[in-house]
Amino acid sequence: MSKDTKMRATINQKLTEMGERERLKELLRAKLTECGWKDQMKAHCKEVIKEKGLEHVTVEDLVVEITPKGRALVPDSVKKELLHRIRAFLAQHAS
Amino acid sequence: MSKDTKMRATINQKLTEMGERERLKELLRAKLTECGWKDQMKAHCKEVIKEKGLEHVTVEDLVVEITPKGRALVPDSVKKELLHRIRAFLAQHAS
Amino acid sequence: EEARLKQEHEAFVVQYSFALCTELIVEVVNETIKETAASVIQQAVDEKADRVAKCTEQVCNSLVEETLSADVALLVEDVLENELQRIQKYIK
Repeated sequence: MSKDTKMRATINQKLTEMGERERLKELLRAKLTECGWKDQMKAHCKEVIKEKGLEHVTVEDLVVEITPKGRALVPDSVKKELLHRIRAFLAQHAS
Repeated sequence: MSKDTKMRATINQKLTEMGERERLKELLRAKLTECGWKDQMKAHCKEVIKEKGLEHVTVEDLVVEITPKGRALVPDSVKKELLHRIRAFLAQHAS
Repeated sequence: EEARLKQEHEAFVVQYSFALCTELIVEVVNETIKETAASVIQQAVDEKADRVAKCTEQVCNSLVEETLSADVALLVEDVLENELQRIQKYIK
């Protein structure tokens, strides 16, 4: 196992064991709702359905279609805040 | 003060004043790098860190651990060259 | 007397040069080992800090990605169901 893989596994283990991983996901969800990401995604989804016709789209098609936009629309400030929280958590629980 | 002690003090003073002491040390440093001794020391330091873990090693620990090996690994050829340079200086200045 | 003095001087030179040689080697070896140990430790500390920073960022990205995949799927299912209900209502 490479040093990087080991390190990532250790970080993930710490986050998971102490429930921080779930808390971080919740924080991310809250931030995405707060910044309008969810509404934008819903609107985009409806556009695609309208464009292709409801009878021609599946859940999988839609997921593939809108995921890149979803990724791009996550504000940098949200990513930064998340990273900051992870760093603070690791610094607090450094062994 | 015995004759030898006096002479030693005089030569030591000359060595320092004429900058020969520093030059000899420089020569020795250069030779130790050139012959790979310094790289061996680096590698040995890394081994100790790997073995004990970075968080459990201080500079002092490493120094204590690798100094005996460091002294033993100075090549005879380097010692001989240094001795030769010292003798040449003495021949010129210790009459 | 001259020969004796010469012999004494030679003996002194031999002894002194050996002593100086040993002294210089001990000095340089000690200094170099201390410098090397400090620099190797510093390098290891820096490398570890870089690795922690890089891996933390990767973990953060994977966490975002994981949350997005789950949420996008839920969101799509939700929108599709709403659209279907809307059409069914319209047909009725």
